[in-house]
Amino acid sequence: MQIEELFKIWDRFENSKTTEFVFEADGQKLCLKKEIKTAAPVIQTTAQPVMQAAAPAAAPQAEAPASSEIQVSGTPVKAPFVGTFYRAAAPGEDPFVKLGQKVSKGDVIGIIEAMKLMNEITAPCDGVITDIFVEDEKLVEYDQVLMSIGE
Amino acid sequence: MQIEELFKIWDRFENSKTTEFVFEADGQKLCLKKEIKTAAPVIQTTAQPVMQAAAPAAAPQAEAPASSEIQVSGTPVKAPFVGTFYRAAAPGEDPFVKLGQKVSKGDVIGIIEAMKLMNEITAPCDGVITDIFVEDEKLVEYDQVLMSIGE
Amino acid sequence: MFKRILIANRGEIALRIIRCCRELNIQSVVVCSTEDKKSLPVMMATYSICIGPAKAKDSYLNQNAIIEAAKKMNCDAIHPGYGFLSENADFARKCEQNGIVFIGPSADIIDRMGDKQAARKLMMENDVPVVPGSEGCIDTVEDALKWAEKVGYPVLVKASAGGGGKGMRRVYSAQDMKAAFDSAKSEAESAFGNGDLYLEKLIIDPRHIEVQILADKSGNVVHLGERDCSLQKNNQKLLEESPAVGIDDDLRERIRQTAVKAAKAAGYFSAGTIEFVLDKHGNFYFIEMNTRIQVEHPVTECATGIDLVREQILIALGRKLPFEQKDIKINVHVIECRINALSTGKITTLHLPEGFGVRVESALYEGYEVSPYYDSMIAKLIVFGSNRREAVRRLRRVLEEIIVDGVKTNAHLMYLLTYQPEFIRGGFDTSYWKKVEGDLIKELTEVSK
Amino acid sequence: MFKRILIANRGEIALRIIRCCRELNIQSVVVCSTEDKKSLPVMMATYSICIGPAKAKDSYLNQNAIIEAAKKMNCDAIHPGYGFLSENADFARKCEQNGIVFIGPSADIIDRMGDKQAARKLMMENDVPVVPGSEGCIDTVEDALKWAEKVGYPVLVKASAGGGGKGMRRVYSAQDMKAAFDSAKSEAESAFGNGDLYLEKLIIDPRHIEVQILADKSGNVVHLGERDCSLQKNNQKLLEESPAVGIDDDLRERIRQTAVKAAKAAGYFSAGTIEFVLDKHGNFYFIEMNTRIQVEHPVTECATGIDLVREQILIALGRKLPFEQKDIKINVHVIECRINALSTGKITTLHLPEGFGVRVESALYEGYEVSPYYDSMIAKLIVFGSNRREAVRRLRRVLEEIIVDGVKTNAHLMYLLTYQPEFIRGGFDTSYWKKVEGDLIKELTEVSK
Repeated sequence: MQIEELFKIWDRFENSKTTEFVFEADGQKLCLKKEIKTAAPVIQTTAQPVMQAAAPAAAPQAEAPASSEIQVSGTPVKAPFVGTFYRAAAPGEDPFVKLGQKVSKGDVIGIIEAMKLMNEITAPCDGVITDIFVEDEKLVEYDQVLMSIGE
Repeated sequence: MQIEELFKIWDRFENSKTTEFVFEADGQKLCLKKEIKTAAPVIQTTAQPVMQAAAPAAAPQAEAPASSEIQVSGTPVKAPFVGTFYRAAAPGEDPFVKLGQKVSKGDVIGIIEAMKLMNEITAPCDGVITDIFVEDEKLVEYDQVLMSIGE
Repeated sequence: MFKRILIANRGEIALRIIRCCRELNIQSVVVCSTEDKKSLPVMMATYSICIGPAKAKDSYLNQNAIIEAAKKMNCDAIHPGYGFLSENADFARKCEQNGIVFIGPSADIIDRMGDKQAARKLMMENDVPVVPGSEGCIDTVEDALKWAEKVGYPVLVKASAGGGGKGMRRVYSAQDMKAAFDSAKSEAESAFGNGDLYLEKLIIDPRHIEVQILADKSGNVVHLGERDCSLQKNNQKLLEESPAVGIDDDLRERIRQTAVKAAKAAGYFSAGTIEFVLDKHGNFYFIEMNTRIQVEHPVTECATGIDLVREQILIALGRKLPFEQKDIKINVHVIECRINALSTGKITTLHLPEGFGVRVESALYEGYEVSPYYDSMIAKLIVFGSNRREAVRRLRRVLEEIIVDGVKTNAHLMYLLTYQPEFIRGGFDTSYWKKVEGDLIKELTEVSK
Repeated sequence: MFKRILIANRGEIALRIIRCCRELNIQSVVVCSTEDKKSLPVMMATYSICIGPAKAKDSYLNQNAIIEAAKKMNCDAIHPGYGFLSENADFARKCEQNGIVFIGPSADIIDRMGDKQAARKLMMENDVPVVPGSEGCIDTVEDALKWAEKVGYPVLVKASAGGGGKGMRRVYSAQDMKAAFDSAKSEAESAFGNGDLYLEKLIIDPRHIEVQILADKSGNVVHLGERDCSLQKNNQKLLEESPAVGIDDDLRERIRQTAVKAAKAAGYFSAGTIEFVLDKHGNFYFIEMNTRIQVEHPVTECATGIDLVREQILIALGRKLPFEQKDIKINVHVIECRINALSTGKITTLHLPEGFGVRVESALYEGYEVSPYYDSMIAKLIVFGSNRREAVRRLRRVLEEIIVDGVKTNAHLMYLLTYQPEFIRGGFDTSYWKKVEGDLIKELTEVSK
C-alpha cells in the first residue's frame, strides 16, 4: 500500500460512521479505530457569518479579546471587568507570578488597568499557577479567564 | 482487492444497517465495524403555521384528502393517482370489500375515478382486509393508503 | 468616515446597527453581557467584547466599562441604540470628553429635552402647543375653580413635587374640585413634605401621534411624516403605523410643521421624535422629545425609503442632510407589530415571515435562549402596502406565517386584533387596547380549545 | 374574486403565490410530489395534495393529475408559477376546457409566442427589431456571401431543421464562408435529413436586457422598466438588476417602448417579459417573449412597489390595470442574487439576511432536505438602495450574513464577485461570467486555505 492510498482510506474513515476498520493484504495490515461519542448528538447553532474570513474589508482580529471559552482544570482567575491586563508592576520588571509558582490566597498575580486606574488582581486561593492564558498588555473582557491555580 | 472495490464495499456498509462486516479471501482480510445508534433524538421541524386554526377566514378542511401518514400493519393498498375513491360499483350497492373479508390477489377492492375514468383498484396479494382508511366518495391523493391486507 | 463604531446595545437594534455599519464599510464592536455571549449581534459584529454580568446595571448600563471598551478597541464612535444609555446626558458627555463621538444629539441637547419642565417651557416660548397648565402653583380651591373654568373640564390636579401618580387627582366637574384639591394637597404633604399643587388640562383618551425628525448640525431640519402609536398597553406601544389615518391633510401638515418648529427650537441634530397627544377635537399638544432612534423607526424607513440609522451616523460625522423636505415622499401605508415573548425559553422552531411588502427585525435564531433579563420584545414585523387595507391584510398574513416555538408570544392576540372592526377602521385612541384586550383573550381561549 | 387557487409549482415561487393568495383572502391548494410533502409551501398553503412521485414528469408535469386535483378540490383557477407547465399551451387549454382559469395569458397567446419563428415574423411585421436573418433559405455559398456582405460579419449559418447547435457554424469573414457552409450543410443532411440552411447575424457578447410588461384584457399595456440579466453561466441567470446601467435615457426609453409595442402586437395580457439582446453599438433585438412570471420578478417589484403576482391574479379575473404608465416610478436600484445549492443534503443551520433594503425569497427551513430532483436555486436575495453603489454594498452585507449549512452553495463565489472592478462598474455583457469565474474560484480556494 502506498502512503497516498493509506491516507485516502484514513480520510474516508475519518468522515465515515465506521468505528473500526481492519484490512490485511500482502502481509500488510491496517487497523483504524474511533472512540464512540456517548453523548447524544447536539445540534449546535454555530451561526458564525460565513464570509467573515473572506471579507476583504475585515481587519485582523488580533486586538480583540481572545475567546474566553477555555478548558480550565484548576481554579480559574477571572477578569472582574474590561481592561488591559499587566503581568508585571512595570515594563521590564519581573512578572508577579510565573508558571508553576506557588501562590497564597490574596497574592497579587496581575493588574488590570481600566479608566486609568490600576486594579490589583489577587489569587482567590492557595495553590500553584498551572496555566496563564493571557499575554502581557492584552485587552481582557469581563469574566475572561486569566490564569488557573491548581494544587 | 483493488481500492475501488474496497470503497464500493465500504459505501454499501456505510449506508446499510449492518454493524459488522468481515470478509476474507485469497489471504486478504477486510473487517468493518459500526456502533449502533441508540435512537438519537430527532429534532423535527413541525413547522405548522401557528395561526391556521385561529384564522377566521380559514375554511373547514373536511374536503381535503386526509393525511396519508398512517400506521399500517399489513400490506398497504395505495392510491396510484389523485381521484375520487368509491368502495362500491354504484351508489346503494354493496361495497366491493368489507372489513375482515378474504381477498385474493387481483380482486377488485375499489374504484378511483380520475379524469372521468373509473379505474379498478385491485388487491396486491392474497389475505384479509384488516383496515379501511378512506370513506366512500372521498378525494384521495397519490400514494395515499386506502386499505391494508393482513393474513 | 468612522473606522469603528462601538454598539452599546443588544438584540435586534444592535443587529440593525451592525448591518448598517457593514453597508457603510465601518467595523463594528458590540458589547455584551455574559448572558448575551451567544447572541446574533455578537456573531455578526466585526468584534464583540463582554463587559459585565447579565444584569443591565452592571453591563449595558455600565458607563465606565463601555467607555473603556471603546477606548481600548480604538472605536471612534458609540451608537447607543434605544433604551439603556441612549438618552443619558452623562454618558453622552463622557463620550465627548473621551474623544469618542456619541451618535445622537449633544449631551446639552439631551439634558435640555430630558428636563420635562424646561422642555415644556421652551416649547411654549416657541409657540409649540403644550398641554395647558396653570402658570406656577395654585394656592386655593377658588383659584383652581377659576383656572378650570377657563380651560374647561376635566382637569388634573398635580403635586409640584410629585411623581408616580402620588398627589394627583382627576376632576371632571366643579363640584368635585374641593374634595380633589384637599385630598391631593394632604397626600402631597405627607408623601413629599410639600403641598404645592398646580393644574393641568386632562386630555381624555387622546391619540398618540409622533413625528420623526432628521436634523443636521447645520440647522437643516426635515420631518419624515408622523407615526400613530395609539395602540398601547400600560403605555407600552404594541403597534405603530404611518401615516396616521382619520386626520385631514391640514391637521396632518400642522402637526408635522409644529414638530419641525419644536426640533428647531431645541437646536436639535440627529434623528429624533416629537411626541404629541391629539384629542378628539383636533387639538394636539407637545408631550416630549425622544432624542434617540426609536423602536418603531422602520415604520418611517419603509414609508420614506430613508435609512435612519445611516443618516444618524452621517449626521454625527457632520454631513449635511442629502435631501430637503420636498424630496421626501410617502406613498405607502406601513404598520409595525411588535412580537413580545410572554415566557422565557429556548427557541425550538423559528420561521420569520418574508415576501413582498414585508420587513422583519429580529435577533432570534433556532436554539436561541430568550432571557428573562431584558426587554421582552423579540421581533418586529413591518408590513407595507399601497393603502391601509392592503397593509392590514399583509399583517394578517405575516401573523399567520410566523412561527416562534419554545416561548409564548403575543402573536395570536395581535392576529385576532386585526379582525376587530375598530382596528380595521383605524384611528382609534390610546384607550382602545384596554377596551378590546378582554374580548381578544376570550376569543383566543375559545379558538385554542 | 377567486375563491380557491391551485398552485401547480413548488419551492420559493409556490410560497410566493401562497403568500399573495393569503393577502387576497383566496384559499390556496398546493400540489406536491412525494418528495415535497414536508416543504414549506405544503405547510403554508390552505390545503395541499400529493399528485405523484418525485420525478417532475409524473408530478409537477402531470397535467391530468393537476387538472383532476383542481376540479376535485373545487379550485377556480390555477397559477403555474415559472418552469414546469407555465408556458405549456396544451395545459392552459386544458384548464380553459375544464372551466378553470389559467393565471397567465390565453393558450393561443402562449402558442403564438412559443413558436419562435412565428413570433419573430410577428415582431418584424410590427417594426420590432429582431436579429437580422435571411428571408427563407440560402441555397448557395454565393448567396450566403452576398447576404453576409449586406448585414456584415460575423454571421451564423444555421440549419432550418436544426436544434441543439447541430448544423450551426459561426463565420467571421468571407474567406471562411465556403468551408462553414459546406460542413453545416452536410452535418444538417446527416443529422436531420434536410440540408436547408439560412443565415443570421451573429451578435457577439451582447447584454441581456428584458422588459417587464403588465397588460390587461382590455388592451392596456404598461412596462415596469427593464432588467439587466447579463450575468449568466451557460445561459442560466445568476444575478439580475434594474435599471440597466451604462445605457442612456434615450436608448432605455426606446427599449421600453419597443417592449410595449411587442406586447401589443402579441395581443398580450397578464405579466410577461420581452427579452432583447443589446450589442455594443446600442442596437437591440427581440429574442423571445416569456409568457409567465419570472424568477427575477422581485427585482421589478422592489423597483416599482407593484406586486406582480397580485396583478396577474387580478388581470386573470378581468380587472383593468389600476395604474397608467405615468404612475409607475422607479427611484431605486435593485439587485437580485440567486443562491444555488451545489450539493444536496439537510439544512443544519439557516440564517437568512434581513433588514433595511432587503427582501429574501426562499422556502428553506432548518431541517429541510435539499432534494436532487428539482432546480438547485434555494434562495433569492434581493437588495435595493438609492443607487447602484448602495445596492452593491448591501448585497455584500447580505452575502456576508447568509448562513446555509448542510449544503454547499455559490454564496461565497457571488460575494467575491461583488469586489471585482468590472462588476462594481456594471454594464458588463453575457460573456463576463465566463471571463471572471476562473479568477473567482482561484481566489475562493486561496481564501479558504
